[in-house]
Order: sequence, then structure tokens, then C-alpha cells
Amino acid sequence: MTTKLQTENLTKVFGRPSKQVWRMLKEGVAKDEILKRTGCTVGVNNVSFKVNKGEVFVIMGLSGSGKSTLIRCLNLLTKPTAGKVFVDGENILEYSREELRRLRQNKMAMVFQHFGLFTHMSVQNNVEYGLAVKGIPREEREKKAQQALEAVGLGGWQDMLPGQLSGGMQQRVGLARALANDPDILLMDEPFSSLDPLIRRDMQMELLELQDRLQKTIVFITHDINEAFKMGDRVAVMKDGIIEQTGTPEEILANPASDYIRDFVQDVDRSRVLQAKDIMFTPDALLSRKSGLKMAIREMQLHGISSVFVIGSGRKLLGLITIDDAVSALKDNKTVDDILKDDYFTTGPEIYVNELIPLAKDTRYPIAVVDENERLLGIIVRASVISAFVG
Amino acid sequence: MTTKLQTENLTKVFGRPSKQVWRMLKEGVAKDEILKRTGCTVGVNNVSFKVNKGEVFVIMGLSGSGKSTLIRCLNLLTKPTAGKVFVDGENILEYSREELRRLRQNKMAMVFQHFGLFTHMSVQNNVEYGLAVKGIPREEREKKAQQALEAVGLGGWQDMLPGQLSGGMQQRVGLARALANDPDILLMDEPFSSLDPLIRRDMQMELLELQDRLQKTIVFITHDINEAFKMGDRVAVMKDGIIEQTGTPEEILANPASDYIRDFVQDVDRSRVLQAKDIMFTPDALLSRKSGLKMAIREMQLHGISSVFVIGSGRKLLGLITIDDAVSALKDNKTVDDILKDDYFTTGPEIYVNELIPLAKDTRYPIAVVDENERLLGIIVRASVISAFVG
Amino acid sequence: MFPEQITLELGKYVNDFIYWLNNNYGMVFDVICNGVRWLLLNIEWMLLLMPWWFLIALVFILGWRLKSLLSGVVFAVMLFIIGAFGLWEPTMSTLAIVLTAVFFSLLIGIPLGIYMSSRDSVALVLKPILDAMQTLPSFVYLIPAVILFNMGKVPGVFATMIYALPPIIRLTNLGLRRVSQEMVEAAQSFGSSSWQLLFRIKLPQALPTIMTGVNQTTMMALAMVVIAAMIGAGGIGHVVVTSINRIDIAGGTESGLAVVFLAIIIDRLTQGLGDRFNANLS
Amino acid sequence: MFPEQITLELGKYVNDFIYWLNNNYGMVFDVICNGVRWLLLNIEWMLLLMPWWFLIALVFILGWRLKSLLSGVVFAVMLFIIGAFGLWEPTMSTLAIVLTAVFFSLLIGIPLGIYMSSRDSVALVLKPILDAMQTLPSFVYLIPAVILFNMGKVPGVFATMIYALPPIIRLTNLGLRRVSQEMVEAAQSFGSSSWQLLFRIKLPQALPTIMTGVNQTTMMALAMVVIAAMIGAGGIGHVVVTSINRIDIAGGTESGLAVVFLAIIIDRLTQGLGDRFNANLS
Amino acid sequence: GGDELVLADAGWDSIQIHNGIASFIIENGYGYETRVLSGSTAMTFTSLREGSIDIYMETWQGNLKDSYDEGIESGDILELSVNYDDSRQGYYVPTFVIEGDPERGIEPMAPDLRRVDQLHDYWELFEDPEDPGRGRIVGSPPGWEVDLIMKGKVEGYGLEEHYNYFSPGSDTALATALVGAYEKGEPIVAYHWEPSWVMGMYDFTFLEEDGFDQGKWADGYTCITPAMPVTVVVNAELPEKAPDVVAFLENYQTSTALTNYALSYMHEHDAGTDEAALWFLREYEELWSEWVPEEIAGKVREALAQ
Ligand SMILES: Nc1ncnc2c1ncn2[C@@H]1O[C@H](COP(=O)(O)OP(=O)(O)OP(=O)(O)O)[C@@H](O)[C@H]1O
Ligand SMILES: Nc1ncnc2c1ncn2[C@@H]1O[C@H](COP(=O)(O)OP(=O)(O)OP(=O)(O)O)[C@@H](O)[C@H]1O
Ligand SMILES: [Mg+2]
Ligand SMILES: [Mg+2]
Repeated sequence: MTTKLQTENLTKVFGRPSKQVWRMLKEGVAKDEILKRTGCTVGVNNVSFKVNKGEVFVIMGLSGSGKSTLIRCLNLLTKPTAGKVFVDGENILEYSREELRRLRQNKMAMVFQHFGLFTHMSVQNNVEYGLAVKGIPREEREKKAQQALEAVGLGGWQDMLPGQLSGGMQQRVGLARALANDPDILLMDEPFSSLDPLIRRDMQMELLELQDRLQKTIVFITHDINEAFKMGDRVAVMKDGIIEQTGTPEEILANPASDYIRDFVQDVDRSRVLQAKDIMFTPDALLSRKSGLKMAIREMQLHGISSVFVIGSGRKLLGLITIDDAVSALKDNKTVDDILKDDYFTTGPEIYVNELIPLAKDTRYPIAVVDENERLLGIIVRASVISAFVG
Repeated sequence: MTTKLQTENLTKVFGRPSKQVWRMLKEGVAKDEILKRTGCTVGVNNVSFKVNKGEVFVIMGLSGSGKSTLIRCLNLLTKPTAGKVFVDGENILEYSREELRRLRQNKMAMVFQHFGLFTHMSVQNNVEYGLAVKGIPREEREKKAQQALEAVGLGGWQDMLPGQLSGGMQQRVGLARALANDPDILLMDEPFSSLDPLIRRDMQMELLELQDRLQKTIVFITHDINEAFKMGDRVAVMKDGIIEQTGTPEEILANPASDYIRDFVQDVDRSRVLQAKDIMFTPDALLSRKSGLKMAIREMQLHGISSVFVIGSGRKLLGLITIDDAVSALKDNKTVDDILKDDYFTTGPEIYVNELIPLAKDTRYPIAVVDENERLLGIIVRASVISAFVG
Repeated sequence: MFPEQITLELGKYVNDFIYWLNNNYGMVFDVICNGVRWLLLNIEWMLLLMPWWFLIALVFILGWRLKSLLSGVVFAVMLFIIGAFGLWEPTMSTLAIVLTAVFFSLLIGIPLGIYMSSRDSVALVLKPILDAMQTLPSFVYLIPAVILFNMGKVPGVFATMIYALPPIIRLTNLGLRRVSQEMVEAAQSFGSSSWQLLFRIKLPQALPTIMTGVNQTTMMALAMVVIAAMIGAGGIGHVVVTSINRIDIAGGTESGLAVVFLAIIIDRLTQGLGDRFNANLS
Repeated sequence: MFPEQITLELGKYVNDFIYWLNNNYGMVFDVICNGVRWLLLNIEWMLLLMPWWFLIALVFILGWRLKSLLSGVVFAVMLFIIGAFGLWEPTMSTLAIVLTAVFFSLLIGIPLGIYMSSRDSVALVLKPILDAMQTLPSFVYLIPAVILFNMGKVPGVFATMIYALPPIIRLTNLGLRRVSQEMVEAAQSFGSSSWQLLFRIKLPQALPTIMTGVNQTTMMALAMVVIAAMIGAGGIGHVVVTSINRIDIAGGTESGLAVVFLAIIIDRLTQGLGDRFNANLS
Repeated sequence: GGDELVLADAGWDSIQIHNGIASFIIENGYGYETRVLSGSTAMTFTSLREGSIDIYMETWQGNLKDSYDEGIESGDILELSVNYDDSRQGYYVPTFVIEGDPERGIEPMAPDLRRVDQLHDYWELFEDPEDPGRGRIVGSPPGWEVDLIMKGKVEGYGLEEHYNYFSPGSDTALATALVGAYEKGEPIVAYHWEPSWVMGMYDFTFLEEDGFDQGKWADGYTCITPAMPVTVVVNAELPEKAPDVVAFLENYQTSTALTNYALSYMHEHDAGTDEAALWFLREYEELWSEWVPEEIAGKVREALAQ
């Protein structure tokens, strides 16, 4: 994996930071205190992270914690007070104006928190803007813009002025404008905040698919934890200008670094974060096909369970037998193969828990988690599905 | 319950609606079609609803479906093309300028989707604005503004200019500005859309408490379904300028009027909407204290269950017996009272399902739903908790 | 080119009208004059009462407080140079006329600009009038002015105002019309009266544009100094005219520069005041 | 008031400088003149070539297309009245001078305004110069101008430009500085070059303010018609001067009105063109 | 006395000198306060008719022909005397055009040029910068009566074949053009008049014409232009207000030469018009003593002595 985007000790202080401010920052004086004593606002404080090519890096955090400032530092719309920003290994702070311009034209596009639409241009021209700047010929430009507008569901609106659109439509114009430009890196500052759930879901899918297909690198700010965990390969949580924790959604859910983060993720819908593999467990009892019925009954009785999965060579899942069947089969001198049932559910290891809920509700047996070769990886019982909701 | 706010056949068409437009509206021609053929955009189409005093009325809907237009019609910032708006029974469209002014000063305040802060004023002065307009003396004004700022968590920021704040902070200034005014009716257009979950949760609580304590009437636009269902006494779902369905969150969840709405509420976290009473059922078997053990065992075997609740007079819940205990007690000549267990969970009927999840996970018995007099209302089994998630 | 048969003798009627006005309403014009004269003479009297070093010191302090130390110094030096040109007295006299004219221009112009911004119909009517005020050659109305108001400083003030009024009206109108609709709506949603909307939101938001209007009005007033002198307003304008008639480049330059310095000082101090005012508002 | 011992004779040096300039660089000025003269004479030649009804029809059509039918009619009637005043020929001559002056003013002024908005230091230097251009009494520079460039239409254009340039520079500067930072940043985030930012975002956003500048420049140019005539530029200004020297209110009013009508026609057509241009941009 | 009399200052030097002379006598001899009101010719003359100016010491009536005649006719103003009537006006060229200027290294350009009708041969010398291929004769400021005459001469002499009659727009521009051309050593032919400070300060040559002849005058003004009387005019109400001053002004008479002396005094001594007036009063005591009764003259002399 190649590092696409990286920051090193990035710091942004608004106002004229005096020596005193730097000293206070070093001493870890609180942001509020610094504001009160010096009048300088700390936007971003000594932030370092890496984003790999093709990764979605989500930034979350309290309102005013410096997310927008951080993302704006990445394309130098806000000039950092200190620190470095690397894109493809080059420190863009050392770029000449011309180099910076080319970087912004070709590699990065931004979706703004407040949309930043051009009020004097039609929707179409807004979306074409990035392409026009690059000197793409008109026809191609129009085609791409039209595609981007279709993608965000604003097909027939291209001739309107931004002021004539609703808030969410304006936001989507901003989105289309960035997408039309087809950049390597997408910087998205709360790009879906004004969207209703239906369109938002569409946009999320669209974006994930795009990212997957074209290996886009995306830095994504959102306040919706479910969105963060759904979209993000890794999530960073900011507080007072500092990144408090970075990790995969599961890591953060599993090991919140502080009470603040625990609190933060409280609302998360775990069933949309956790996958089958996260909640499955290795069954206490398993029956090899070669074992006899007696063995099966003993196993079940031993572990106080009423059914057991039967596996073949290489843990290939063959079926399930219940204790009742086993007992009567023993009487009737039948074999394991004779009473093998297949009315249980199987699932893949990466299926999200929320998709397992209907299965869990309908089944009387545990759910079997199998890989693509039908090998049994683990089982999921109802209780594990429920426990996914409480962590 | 008194009706505080009411609209009757409210319609807003942007552009100069010709006769043709009206005819097309009547014929139910689609909004897109009208736009294409006449250049007029339908904002709100023939909307009627009532909001009672002390109610939180939530409006949801696709981006561009007319929510903002509708809410702006309620204080006549947008002048409806047709229809009536009643506040406290008076049609405010017939108000003189002066009456309208007083209405806006005293009865209504609005939180804007795009904040609408005054860029030349400090945060403090922004928040004081509504009070200053009413002629509240300076000291009181300052105190109230300060309180409102504290309430939205912007205590120390009063001297900043809006442009120096982050998006979420700006949104909270807009919130504080409306709250400081202490109006009867709060019109809130996506007031929390830029807030992180922690602050958003605080704000929601704050608002609900305020509404509860002071019987505020709130019209609230949001895209967050969980927020809608959490905040709203009633929820209206808009599409293309029309209200497709109005109802309590439970009604909408239970009987979505169309596929569109079904789709819309798909993401809802039902566990936060549904309460114990929504998922409990009347147990198949119940044991009266006076019945003997034999009766108990027969009941359980009959219904294929392994435990049964025991009730006294007036359905008062006394305890639970298991089939195992019952069988051995019968042998030992014990009575029902002797084997009565109390290690099951009970819950109230209005407890949200998400709070039942930990119980459901830990218990081996059904959960008993009882009223304040310990009378058994119904039982909840694990499967019902899980099924709450799929509807 | 244009056929000679077609003629229109509008001018004659105007001529007759002016004389008719003068014969019948001469008194009215006298009353108007007296008001303006009172202010003008008092300003002039005060200016001439102040010792020169006092005024220089005053300008220095104002410049320093309202703008910067450097500005204060520059303004003081400019005023000193005017004195060194030997133009102190006529400059004070001109200053009195210009201040009076600017004062009345702003007094009339800002409200008119506000009114103009509030209704398109007003703008439609006012625009050609403003165009006429700015382009009708001043001599054309100066002769009627002399007939109606006689010669002197007061008609000088009027002539100056005719020319100095349009920019402040226009730019007040422009500034107010360009205030963001979002803020206006927010203010309305709180039931602001038109006054409150105007004073608390629109005017502060439009201030930079209005201040450009104030600048242009000041500039125009000072550009009229010479014209005013032609109807007997005296002051530096008179010195300029005399120098010009002698083709005295030296004298013309010095008196011209005095006007320019005055313009810069008045303008910068007004701008400083505007900024201060704006800062206090917010 | 101001002590008489303190004197400064700056004017003398200016005087000497002008004569020195003339003696040493007379040729340079001749070259500049020839360029302006060429444009001016061609415009005038074209205007006088057109039959009067053709020009009236042209103005009608332009007014109709760019503004409204009513505007077209009003403009045509105005032009007709000018003809009926017997002022067709001098009006065409003035039109040529004004168009030339406005053309060069915009050509120089808009870029300067842009430059001024881009750097505070430029603004700091330029502002007093603009103040001086607007307030230095025109004859103060006209005398050197006549010495350097002789009398006639070309120095008339220069004199007009000195006065007409400042508003367009100032208002271009103001308009550009007031463009919303948000849009500028959005444009920058796409790697716009300064040019693209300017032409696609800033100028269109500033257009209403710039158009007010164009209006003011036009007004100022027409306000200078008389002054220009005083150094031999001819045209309606000449008619005005003649009337004034004869104390002929009627003649003054008619020729003055002709200037006003010209102002209104030019201004409204320019505004209409600006709106059209803006609509096309978006 | 006690009344205030207002004198018109139309902005040129000679009127200011005459104002100085008259007001000195009025103030010190007759005991009236005086005030000078400055403005352009048109404005001051309008004011004279309207009554806010009482006395106009130097009225170039030819420049204001219609208005002047109207004023007299309607009885708004009274012509009291002719200040001087030996002024001269016509076409001038810088003398170096004819004689050259060895000091500045200027060769004679038209050594034979004497008369207006000879201009035919020299149009190339006076080329119009805005209309190459023709000559330029700079005429009178517009609106003056003499403008028609000067223009008429160009036609009368047939000069319009080679020349454009160029209107300078204002007397200032005219003077500037003359001075500028002189300083640059360039040829120019332009209308001007004497007495004026331009003619006093610079060496110009008056182009001769035939003696005055009614027939030639009627036929294109092809003869010398008669002198324009420069008069003392007062508002019609002055005789009531200050009859003694009217009597004095009725006697007021100087000459071009005398006025020119005062002007040259000014320029030579770098003096103001007030000083020039005082100088004049001292220098020409006999002259002004005749304008006033002896008693008054005594008072004035007394004041002069101080
Ligand atoms: N000023 C306007 N001029 C023309 N059309 C407008 C205007 N304002 C809104 N509309 C149109 O009215 C419709 C409804 O817009 P509205 O802003 O009410 O939507 P909304 O439901 O608030 O959407 P969102 O959730 O995106 O804010 C949209 O189609 C929009 O294009
Ligand atoms: N232009 C500015 N001048 C001064 N302070 C600023 C400026 N922009 C941002 N800040 C400050 O920097 C801090 C971080 O702001 P930022 O906009 O990055 O927050 P954010 O995390 O994006 O918040 P939100 O979720 O509310 O958008 C805030 O305290 C804010 O007040
Ligand atoms: Mg932000
Ligand atoms: Mg909306």
C-alpha cells in the first residue's frame, strides 16, 4: 500500500501566534485558556497521520474541534502555521504557486461544508468549473458535468441558478462539481450533511463504488457515526485540535481510547459495523461425519445443546443434526447421514450483523458462518446477534 | 389540546405561475414536468396540517421536496402563492405589516438552514438581535443572550465574529439566537445538521426539555430519521411538495403509506422508537397461583415452553416456574409457591427496546412487562427483541 | 445632417420660467439661503478663529486616533504646506463651503439613497435626475442660480451640492441593494421594523460601499471649488481662477494642490470615522 | 492667520518642469496624441456619415434589445429632440470625444482597478493620485496640457480621461474586494489561475459595482464636455460655452439637456450591455 | 455713508486694478464701504443686472453684446462712462515668426508677413495639428461678439480655402495657446486684444488691415476692427443709493496705455493688483483729481499719504 497523503506535526493557529502561544501549546494548555489569554484560536494542533491510496479516511469530532481547518490545510486553502503536508511523498508546502495550482487541478477536489457554489453561474457551469479550469474542451466538459449531475440526481436542474435550489440540492451540486473533476484525492467536508436518508444512502453507495473502482483516496468529515463507520476504512476522532484516536471502526468500537470517544460512539448502530466474523464463535461441539450417532448425542448432552453441525474433511460443512433426531435415529439404527438437516442458515464472514437479524429471528438453529469453500468458520447464536447491540 | 399552528391548502410556486401551471397542479402533473414545460418550480403543493400547542411536529422528506419552503411560509418569509396559515386561529396572511411584525417578534423564531448570521456583528450581538428588536433593555438582553450561549455550549465565544467560528458553532449561534427570543413557536430548519453526535444529543435533550417545560410548539425539519422519531410527536413526510403521510413515529413505522416512506424509514433504529408495549405479546400460557403443579406442567408441555409466569389476583405478577422445577416438585410434593423463581427481568411498557437488549441477552426467561401496579401486561421473548429490528 | 426645419425651442420656456420664478418666489429662495448661510458662516467663523497651529494639531490628533500615527503626521504636514503656500485663509473659507456642502449632501443623499434602494419605481425616476445633475454643465444652472440666489458663498454651496449629491445617493442605493438576502430574511424573521432592519443590518453591511460614496461626494464637492468661485464663493477656487487667468502655472499648481490636500485630509478622516463607527456597531 | 514668513514655492518648480518636459519630450507627446486622434477622428467620421434617422433607429433597436421597448422609444425620442434643438452635429462630435474617452478610461481603469484590488500597497499609492485627479481643478492641468498638446479634441480627450478615470478604478477595486471569500476559495481549490479566478469568478461577481463605475465614468466624461470645449474640443460643450458667454439661458438649457440625454442614452445602453454580458456568462 | 457698494471682479487683472482705484476713491473719498465680488464674466454680469453687484468698472460690452444691450434697454443697468475705447483687437503672430529670435536661435519663418490677407501664403506654417493639410487660425472665445467678426474675416479674406477657423473655447485657453506657442518658439496666428497682460508681456505683432471702411466692413469685415468701448456700468439702483458715486463714475476715464502701464508695473514688480492700483493713484494724481470734487480729492490724497 502506498501512502497517498500524509501530514506531519500540522498546526494551525488563527490570529498572530506569539512565542507565548507556542510555549502554551507545548505545555498543553487548553485551547479555551489560550484563546482567553492570547486571543489566538487553536485550529489544529500537531496532527500527524497517513492516508493510503484507495483508502477512505474519516475525520470526526466535536463541533469546533478543527476538522474543517485540518481538511483545508490539506490543499493549503488554509496555510498551516507549522508542519508538513505530503501528497505522493512531496511536501506541498514547498510547492511553487504553479505546482500548487497543478496539484489542485489534477489531484485534489474539495466539497465544502458551506457548499461554496458560484452564485452567478448556472448549476451546469458550476459543475463544469473544475474542468474548464483545466482547459478540457467544451463538449467533453458538458458530458462529464451532465454525468456528474445525473449521478447526484440533479438531471434536469442544470439551467437553474444555485440560489433557486434547496439546501440539499445545492450540496449535491457541490458534490457533483468535485466528482466531475475526477481527482485522485477527494476532500469532503460534511458532504452529505443536508441530504435526506434516501439520497444520502445513494450518495454513499455511489462514493464507495467510485472509490473501490478507481482507487480514489478520500478524506471525509462527517458527524454521522453510522456514516463514518460505514464509509471509513479508518476513522480519526478529533478533540480541541488534536487527533485523539485513529483506527478502524471495529478498533474504535472495541477499544475506545477515552471516555470522550466511548461517549461519541454511543449512538452507533453496531449492527451496521460488526460483521458475522466479529460475533461468531467456534462451536463448543462439532461432529465429524465419521463419528457415530452415539458420539453425537453425548457431545450434545455434554454441552447442553440441542443441535450440532456436522463437518467433513477440511471442515467442510455438511449439515446439522438435532438431539431429538439423533435419539430416535439411534433407536431406528439409522446413521448420521440419514438425519442430516439443511434447514439452517449460512452466511459469509463479512456480512453485517444487521443483515443477520432476520435470519436470527427465524431460525431455531445457530447460523453457520462459512467461507467461499463452504468451510465452517464459526457459528452465530441469537444471543450473539443481540449482544452486538450492546458491545 | 388547542391548535397552535395550522395551514390550509398552502401552495407555493416559484416563478410566475400562469393559469396553465394551476391546471397542471390540479391535474397532478409531476413537478419535473411542470418545471420543464413552464419554467415554474413547485415548492409546496396544497399542504394542510395542524400543530397543537406543545407539540413537536417534524417534517422530513427528500432533498428539494419543499420542507424549507413550507417552514418559511409559516412565518411568511416566503409568501404563499395560495392557501392560508393560521396562528392561534388567526389567518396571518391577512395581517397588516405591523401585526406580522409583532407576531414574528413575540410568537415565532426561526433557525435557518444556512444559519443566516449577521456577519458584521459579534456572536453576542447576533444572539441579542431578536431581543433588541423587541426593545428589551440592554442588561436583560445581555443576560438572556449569555444564557442562550451557555445553553448551546458557546460560553466563551461571545466576542468572536461569526466568520471566525466553525460550521457547527455557527449553527449553534443561530440556535441560541432563536432560543434567546423565547418564542411560543420555534421554526427549525435542520437546526442540528452540522452538529457532532455529542452536542447534538445535548441539544436534542435541551430542546425537548424546554418544550416539555414551557409547552413550546416546534416545527422541526430534519434528515435524521432517528432524530425525527426521537423528537417528533408527529412526523410528516413530504415528497414533491406534497405531504405524503403524517402520523406518530409508531404509526409511520407500522403503516408506511407508500414504498417511498417504507424506504425512507428503512434506516431507522427501531430499537429507539419501539417500546416494550409495541413488541410484547400476551403469553400463550399463564398460571394462576391457585392452579396446581400438574396444571402447570400440562400447560407448558401443551405450548412447548419451558417456563411459565404465575399471576395472582388482578393479574399481579408473582413469579415464574420452570418445567424442570415443576416436574421435580411434583415428585417431592411441593407446591407452586415453593418453586416460584424471581430471577427474571421485568420492565415497564414504555421502555424503549434498545434498553431491553442487554436484558434479552442475559436472561434465560422471557421478560415480563408490568405496569406500575406490578400487573402483568405481556411478555417479551428474545425473538421479539430481534424482530424489532426488522419490522 | 439633421433637417433644419425640425426645431424645438424648449430653452425659451425654461428661460421665462426662471424669470417668472424669480419674480414671484424670490422670497422663498431667500429663506432657504438664510438657513444654509447660517451654518456656513458659523463654520467659517470657527475655522478662522482657530489659530493655525491649533487646527494642524487637531488634524494630527484626529488622523492619529482615527487612522494611524503616520496618517496624522502626513495630514498635519499637508495642512502646514497649505499654510506655507500662503493659502491659509482662502483654504479655510473653502473648507467651510465644502464641509457645509458635504454635510447637506450626506444629510439629503443617504436618506434618498435608502429610499431609492427600497423601491424600484423610485430608482427609475431618480436615476435620470441624478444623471442630469451630474452631466448638466454647471454653467447652465449657475446662471439661473445667480438669478434666484444671487452670487456668493451660499449659491456656491448649492452648486456644489448639485454635483456632489449623486454619488452618495447612487452608492448608498447600490450598497443596500447588494446586502445578502439571507441576512435580511433572518432579521425579518425576528420581526425587525424597517428601521431596525436598515440601521442594524443593511447600513452596516453596506458601509464599505456607502463610504466610497462619501469619498466620491467629498471629491466632487472639492472638484466644484473652482466653479463655486465663479459665482462668488471665493476661497481657494478664487485663487485658482486668478492664477489660471494669468496662466500662472505655479500659482495654479499650489492652489490646486491645496484643494487636493484638503480632499485627502477630509476623505481619510471621514473614512476613519466610518471604520470607527462600524467597529462600534458590531 | 498663517505666518507670512513661512512660504513654499513648489509651483515654480512645476512650472519649470512643464516647460522642460515640453522642450525635451515634445515628440513623445506627439506620438501619444496621434494614436488617440486616429480613433477619435474615425469615430467622429463614422458618426457623421450615418444619416440621422439611421442613428436614431440604431439607438431605438439597441435600447429595445438591451433594455425594453419603452427604453428604445425614450432613447430615440431623446436623440430626436437633440436634433430638433439644432444640435445634431456638435452632439456627434461630443459623442466621439466621450466615447473615445470612456473607451480609454475603461481600457486603463479596469485593469488598474483590478491591480489595485490585488495589493494593498498599490491601493495605498493609487488612492491619493485618484483623489488628486478628481479634485485638482481641471484648468490647473489643462494649462500645461494645452502647452504640451496644444488645443483641440485630443487634449480634450485627455482632460476628460483624467476626470473620468477615477470612478471606474475605485469601483472596480471596491467590487473585487467585496467578492465573497467562500467563492474565491472554492475557485482556488480547483487550481484556478489568477486569471481564471478573476475572469470567471471575481469580475462577474463584482459586475454590478463595476457597472456603477462605468456609469460614473460616463457621467464624469460628460460632465467634462464643457471643460473640454474650453480648450477647443468643440462639440456641444462649445455651444454651452457660447450660450453662457452670451448669458443665454435658453441656449444653455438646450445644449445642457443634449448632454444629459446623451448621458442617459450611453449609460443605459452600457448597463444593458453589461447585463446581457453577465447573463451570457452564467 | 455706511452703505456697502459691491464691485464686480470678473477675474482678469485690469478690472481688478480699476476696481482697486475706484474703491480706494469711494471708500476714502465718499465714505462708503466697498466689497469686491469675484466670479466669471457671465455670472458677475448677471449679478449686476440682478442687483447684487453695483458697479462694473470694465465691461467689454462687445463680449456680452446681446445681454448688454438687453440690460441697457430694459433699464436694469446704466452705462456711466467709457473707461477706455482705444483698445485694439485682431490677429496677432509672435514677432519671431517675422523677425526671428537670434537669442533662441529661431530663424524668421515669414519675414514678409505684415497683413492678414498675406496669411494665404503661410498656411503651412500654421498647420492644424488635428487636420493636417490645412492651416489653423485661432479665433475668439466663443460667444463674444467679435467671434462672428473674426470668423467673418477668415471668409472675407478667402482664408477658409487653406485655414480652419479654430475656436479656442475660452480666453484662458487662447492666452495659454499664445503663451505656449511663444515659449516653444512655434508659429501661431490668433485673435487677441490690447490691453491685455499677454500682449504686455510677450512680443507679438499685430497683423495689419485696411483702414475702417463701412463698405468693406459690410463685405466680410475686410478692414480694421473698430475699437471696442470698455465701459463703466452700474446697476440701475445705484443713482438712488449713492448719487455722489455715480457722479464720480461718470467722469471715470482712462486709456489702454494707462491700463497697460499699471499692468506692466504689476508684472515688473511682481505686485498684486491692489498695489498696482495704489501705484496708479500716486502716479496719476492729476488724472483722477479731475474725476471728483476737490473736497473729495483731498480726502483721497490724505488717505494715499498714509
Ligand atoms: N428562490 C427560489 N426560486 C426558485 N425555486 C426555488 C427557490 N427556493 C426553492 N426553490 C425550489 O423549490 C423546491 C423546494 O425547495 P426547498 O428549499 O423547500 O426544499 P427542501 O425540502 O428544504 O430541501 P433540502 O432538504 O434540500 O433543504 C426545490 O425544487 C427548489 O428548487
Ligand atoms: N477564520 C477563522 N478565524 C479564527 N478562528 C477560526 C477561523 N476558522 C476557524 N476558526 C476556529 O478554529 C477552530 C476549529 O474550527 P473548524 O472550522 O476547523 O471546526 P470543525 O471541526 O470543522 O467544526 P464543525 O464541525 O462545527 O464544522 C474553531 O475554534 C474556530 O473558532
Ligand atoms: Mg467544519
Ligand atoms: Mg431545506
